[in-house]
Amino acid sequence: MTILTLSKALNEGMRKAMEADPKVLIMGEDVGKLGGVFRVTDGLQKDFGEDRVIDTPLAESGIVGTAIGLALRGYRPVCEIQFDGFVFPAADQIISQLAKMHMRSLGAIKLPVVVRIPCGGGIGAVEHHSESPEAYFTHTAGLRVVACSNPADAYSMIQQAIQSDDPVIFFEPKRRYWEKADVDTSSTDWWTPLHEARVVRPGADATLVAYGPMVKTCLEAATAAEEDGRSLEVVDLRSLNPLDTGRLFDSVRRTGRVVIVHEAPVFGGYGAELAARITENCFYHLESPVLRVGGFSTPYPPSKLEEHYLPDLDRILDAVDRTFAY
Amino acid sequence: MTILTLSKALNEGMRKAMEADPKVLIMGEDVGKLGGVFRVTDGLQKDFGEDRVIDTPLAESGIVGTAIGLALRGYRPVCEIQFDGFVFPAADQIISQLAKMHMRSLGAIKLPVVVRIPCGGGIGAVEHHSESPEAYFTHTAGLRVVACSNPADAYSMIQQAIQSDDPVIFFEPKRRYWEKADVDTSSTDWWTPLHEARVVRPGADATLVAYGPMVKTCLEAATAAEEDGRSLEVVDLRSLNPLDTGRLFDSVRRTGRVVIVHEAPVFGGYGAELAARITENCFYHLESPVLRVGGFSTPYPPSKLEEHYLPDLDRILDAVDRTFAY
Amino acid sequence: MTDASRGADAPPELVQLLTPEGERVEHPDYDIDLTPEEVRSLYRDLVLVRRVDLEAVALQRHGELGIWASLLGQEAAQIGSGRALTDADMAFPTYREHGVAWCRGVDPVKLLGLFRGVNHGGWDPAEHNFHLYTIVIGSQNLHAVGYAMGIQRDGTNSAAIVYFGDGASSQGDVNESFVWASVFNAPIVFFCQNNQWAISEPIEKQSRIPLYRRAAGFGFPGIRVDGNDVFACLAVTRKALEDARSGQGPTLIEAFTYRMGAHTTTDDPTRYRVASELEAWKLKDPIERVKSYLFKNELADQAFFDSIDAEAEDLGADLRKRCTEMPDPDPMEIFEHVYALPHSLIEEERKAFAAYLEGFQS
Amino acid sequence: MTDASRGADAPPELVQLLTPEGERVEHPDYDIDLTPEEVRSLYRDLVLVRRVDLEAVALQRHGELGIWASLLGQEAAQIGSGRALTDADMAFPTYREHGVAWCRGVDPVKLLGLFRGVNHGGWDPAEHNFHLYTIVIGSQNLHAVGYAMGIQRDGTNSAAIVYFGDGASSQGDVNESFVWASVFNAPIVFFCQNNQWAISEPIEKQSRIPLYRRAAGFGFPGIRVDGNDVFACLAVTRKALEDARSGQGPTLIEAFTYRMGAHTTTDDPTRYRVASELEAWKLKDPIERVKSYLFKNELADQAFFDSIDAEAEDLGADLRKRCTEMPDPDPMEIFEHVYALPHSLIEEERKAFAAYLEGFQS
Ligand SMILES: Cc1ncc(C[n+]2csc(CCOP(=O)(O)OP(=O)(O)O)c2C)c(N)n1
Ligand SMILES: Cc1ncc(C[n+]2csc(CCOP(=O)(O)OP(=O)(O)O)c2C)c(N)n1
Ligand SMILES: [Mg+2]
Ligand SMILES: [Mg+2]
Repeated sequence: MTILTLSKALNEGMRKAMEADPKVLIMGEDVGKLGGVFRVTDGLQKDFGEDRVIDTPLAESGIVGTAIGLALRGYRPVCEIQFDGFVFPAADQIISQLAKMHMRSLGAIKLPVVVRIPCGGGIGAVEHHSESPEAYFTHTAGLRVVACSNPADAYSMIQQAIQSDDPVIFFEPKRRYWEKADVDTSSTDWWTPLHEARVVRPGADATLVAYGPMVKTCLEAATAAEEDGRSLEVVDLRSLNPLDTGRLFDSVRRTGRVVIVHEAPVFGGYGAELAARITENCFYHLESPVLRVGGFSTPYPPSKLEEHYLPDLDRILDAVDRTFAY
Repeated sequence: MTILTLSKALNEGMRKAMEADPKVLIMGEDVGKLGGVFRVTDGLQKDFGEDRVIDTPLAESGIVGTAIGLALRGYRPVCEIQFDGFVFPAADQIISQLAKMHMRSLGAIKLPVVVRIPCGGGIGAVEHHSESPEAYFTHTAGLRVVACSNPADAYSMIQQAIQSDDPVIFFEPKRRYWEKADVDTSSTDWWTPLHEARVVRPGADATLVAYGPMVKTCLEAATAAEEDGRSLEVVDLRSLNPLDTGRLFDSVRRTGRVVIVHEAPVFGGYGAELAARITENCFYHLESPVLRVGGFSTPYPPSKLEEHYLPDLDRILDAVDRTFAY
Repeated sequence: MTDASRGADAPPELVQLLTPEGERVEHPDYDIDLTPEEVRSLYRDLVLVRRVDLEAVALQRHGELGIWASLLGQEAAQIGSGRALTDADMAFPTYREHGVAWCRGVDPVKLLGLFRGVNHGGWDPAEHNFHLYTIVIGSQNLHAVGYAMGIQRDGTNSAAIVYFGDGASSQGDVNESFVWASVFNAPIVFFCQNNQWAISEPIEKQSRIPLYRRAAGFGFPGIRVDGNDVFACLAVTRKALEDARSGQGPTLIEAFTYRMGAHTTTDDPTRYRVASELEAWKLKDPIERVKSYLFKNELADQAFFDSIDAEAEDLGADLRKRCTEMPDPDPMEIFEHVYALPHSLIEEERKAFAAYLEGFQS
Repeated sequence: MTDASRGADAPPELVQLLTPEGERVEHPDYDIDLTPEEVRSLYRDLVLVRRVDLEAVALQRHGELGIWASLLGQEAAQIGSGRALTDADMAFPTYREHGVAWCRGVDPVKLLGLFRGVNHGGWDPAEHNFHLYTIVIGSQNLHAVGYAMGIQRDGTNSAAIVYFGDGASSQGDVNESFVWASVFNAPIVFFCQNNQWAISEPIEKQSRIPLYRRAAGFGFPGIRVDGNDVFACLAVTRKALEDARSGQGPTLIEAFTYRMGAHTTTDDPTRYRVASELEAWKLKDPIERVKSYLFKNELADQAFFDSIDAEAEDLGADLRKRCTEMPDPDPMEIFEHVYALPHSLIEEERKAFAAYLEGFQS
């Protein structure tokens, strides 16, 4: 057991992947000498060289587009998008190429490309540095989309993502980069399959559904609710596409009440799919409509306002209260 | 009254807008001499000149980005994206610039830019020519998103979109371009406000919700259902963001059963937001969960398969049946 | 390793080795030594791919294809460059590179699948070192450069070539591909077929100077070649590929040619260009000049030309037959190859749709 | 109207009019005639913007700003180019153009709002003809070219200038902006501050040849100027703007300069660059050389320099005070200015949130 920050856990995970397979490459802006603006790739260029840890020119379409080319040649590139808000110049390469080439080739081409995206707010940053763009990718058939919420998952999930023969959009909760936890780097026995959800706190009265940065917030909300005598279950989805409906619906059927929490704007967000799918599949088990707590339908505000914009304990518990009012 | 195809109605609408306001410009690939690959801008360059109907270089980011600049200078550009699948190179300019500049400037900047996107399948085209990318934009705060379904709306809505001081993503159902209807071009009295939904067929037993190309399909389904003794109401949303929840919920509360229909993949599609929002607001009126009929969670298939991929009368009525089975 | 100054030379003239009249001309930097057999073989390729193309246009007219993008007029650019490739080189086409596909050994009937709508790409790129057709303009340029970076890492003696059009030169992706190729000195040849038109837009809407000069601005050489001269296209591409393979980095080749047909079968060029333009270019036909050359130099007789024509006839007939016999895909194929690994949502939808379809049978 | 050959000339040397030692030198194509008053005024601007910048860095250290992007070392590039603009010209900055903002009359405290997190941009671009700071690298280039096309349509005698970095030169948008500007012959000046670094990446990761040469590949002139020489930056930008206004089309100016500080206050350049590099550039300091020039030529005395320093001191103090006094925005401002016109969803969320907040008060 080693105590690792989430950021360091990712770093260790990538290191393991690079040691295991010489075809694994890291590429992106400032990932080399600097080790990335969040130091997630710290030290990797020193140890694996400039041919495997590539400081690229400043252009996201170029990063993903050339990663596709490298994958066509048998490599397994892991791209870093420096911040969530800078993924959009790469939208075409991700949506029209990365996601669709396997089908286009009737299965002949595999594209094991990972696109790492530090995501979400809460770090007091300027515009474009606090976005939660997951819904753009979960709606894109051909991509797998996952989000880690804690160091152990970060460590195991990044390795599984790199091993995946399908492209994976990998969301990292940037405001949790510095959270620490024990990670067992000596064995893989404890790894949860990449696309499984996990009940991170069992409860009986209602289910909180979250992923990435909001898992911790939900756990805090559940702790607070306990004091009020309410037992909340927290489900960490981990995988957004595919969605582990089995574990999710199981929780919902037990509690009958659901609050979905994410940072992205509620309108058209990933929570909409969750709410729609849960309702369709658990209709007779629901005591109240599935409620969603998320960002408002506005651009991400300046940082002095972000605490009001982001779902917090109070807004989550307010929604829980409302599910009991039905 | 004049009989116009949907394509010609758009053309007439743009012509009216250009006559009324010298600041209105048309720009895009092949919009000039050719009049666009669908002839929607046919004849406009001839009548308004190359300075107002601009054949641009072949780059969508450039089209939207320079349109923003022209809007900053006081112009009202109407951009054509040649096909739905080619909007992604412009994603960054649309999502990070067009949508957010008004807020960034604390309201000082207005960007009256219209981005026209011929959308959807059913015309036997090759890859990237049959996409339904609306969910990427409805989730983007700062944009208005509308979809026309018939010539009269096409004619009035394009003019209202051009008059809007906010950016508008304007979806045109390409397989309906050749549908004809009477359009009164002599008065504006009959115009429905841009962001209002419309009940296009009243019914009592269930509500079909659609927009753009699927409105006609839903109307056909409602006609077929009538023979089976089922009275289906059809709501044409017209505006996706903002959503006219008043008219939508009103219909749902009357019928108690809802089937949402769109061409885009169901997973994470715009229908998810509709289902979630309807359920939250009409919970006690729903006799069954809101069901969705749409594309599968796969890339749009080759054209020989599109009739199976696209929602049709049978799949819609199958879903209606299922809402009655609850 | 990087010789940045290579791109900065004064603009060379258009490279031509065979005039429209079929005269061999010399060029100080490029020459080519072809046996009569090789010239006949080039001629054969030119004729056969034109035939494939004509057949496809006809098939579209008869409703057998949804659409077709004709290469008419661009045969020399495609056969010349395609024949310059070794087996180990990798080619990245647009949607119009039927001639290159031919050189790579792709069965022409496979090209038809995409245009008929039975698939989005029917061949295995690795089998022929010929990537799938790419429709989103310019996006393949980045794939090609990435692939070339892979070649570099593998340390092998091969190169990548990427095809794109004059219109594509405006796309961000294409220019980013120039940046990457230059910075990493990637073993790649950028082969731009300037056919003067991007659908209805003339080249002036994309650039006010010759396109080959774009390369110098990124620090690598650009060269303009007579795209209707198969000898010159072969020679210039061969040289650029050798440079790439030997660590000299990228070259941009602008093949100056002409799209003699419509953009695709759904296009109507009479709306935007004058007939006289086509007439002028007909005099520069890429096939006629090789025929003249063979004739004049008595390298082929009428029997040879007749036999090629007969072969083309057979090829066309065979293609027609196999196209119309192409079976429609099964509806359940919608769910195939979305992912390489199992995916629960796809499985769920597959099952539901199968059950739904079965409902009709009962 | 379009003179495409303008860009093709042999590469000129770096334009310098004032050496690091403060000697005036001549340049065959560029010269400038400045009154002593003008030189003193340039000096004043250089000193004051450096002071604004230092103050902002200090404010960040004290937790008053979330982050700051320092212009240290780039004062001459920004003041020189900024002072070349007329009121009617329009400037499009990145996030580092505090010196240009100063020239445009934007109150420096307004720049701080964005970095403090009270807004995303606190001034009205039309009031100062100075657009908002743009963070997505390169995207402003297209806005600037579009704006310039608007100027063209209005038939007025003004131009647009757009600022971007060496790193930005790799972005698709920047290269598309070159295509557009060239094809439409737009009245625009591309002002690239090559400060040698894009965060941790040296210029070699973006280009293997000098950046100014990119322009020729697109058909318009590029020129490299000593970015630490305010005279040269002023002269070269003035000429380029005049060309633009008089229908000569775009120019790319590469201001060869150096980012003396960290990329932003959160960056640690010791991780990726050696100290000696900074030392070498300190000898080329943009302010020192003007000071030497004024001294040597007896155009200013110590009293003058003292008075400027005192003014800088006051400016700093005032800025510090007004920054810390900047009020936090009201939570309900989240819902302001999302749309220009009423929007039902925003209204709904606004009401719900207001009610929610009220719940806490009761
Ligand atoms: C990103 C994108 N935008 C638009 C289109 C539609 N389109 C298809 S071909 C074409 C013109 C391409 O011109 P060029 O690059 O010169 O190639 P050519 O067709 O002449 O071979 C356009 C605009 C597309 N396929 N992709
Ligand atoms: C599209 C995009 N990608 C990445 C970033 C993150 N980023 C901010 S500044 C910067 C480097 C910019 O370098 P350069 O263009 O040289 O400008 P400089 O900061 O040196 O002034 C990067 C990568 C961004 N802001 N936008
Ligand atoms: Mg072309
Ligand atoms: Mg820089």
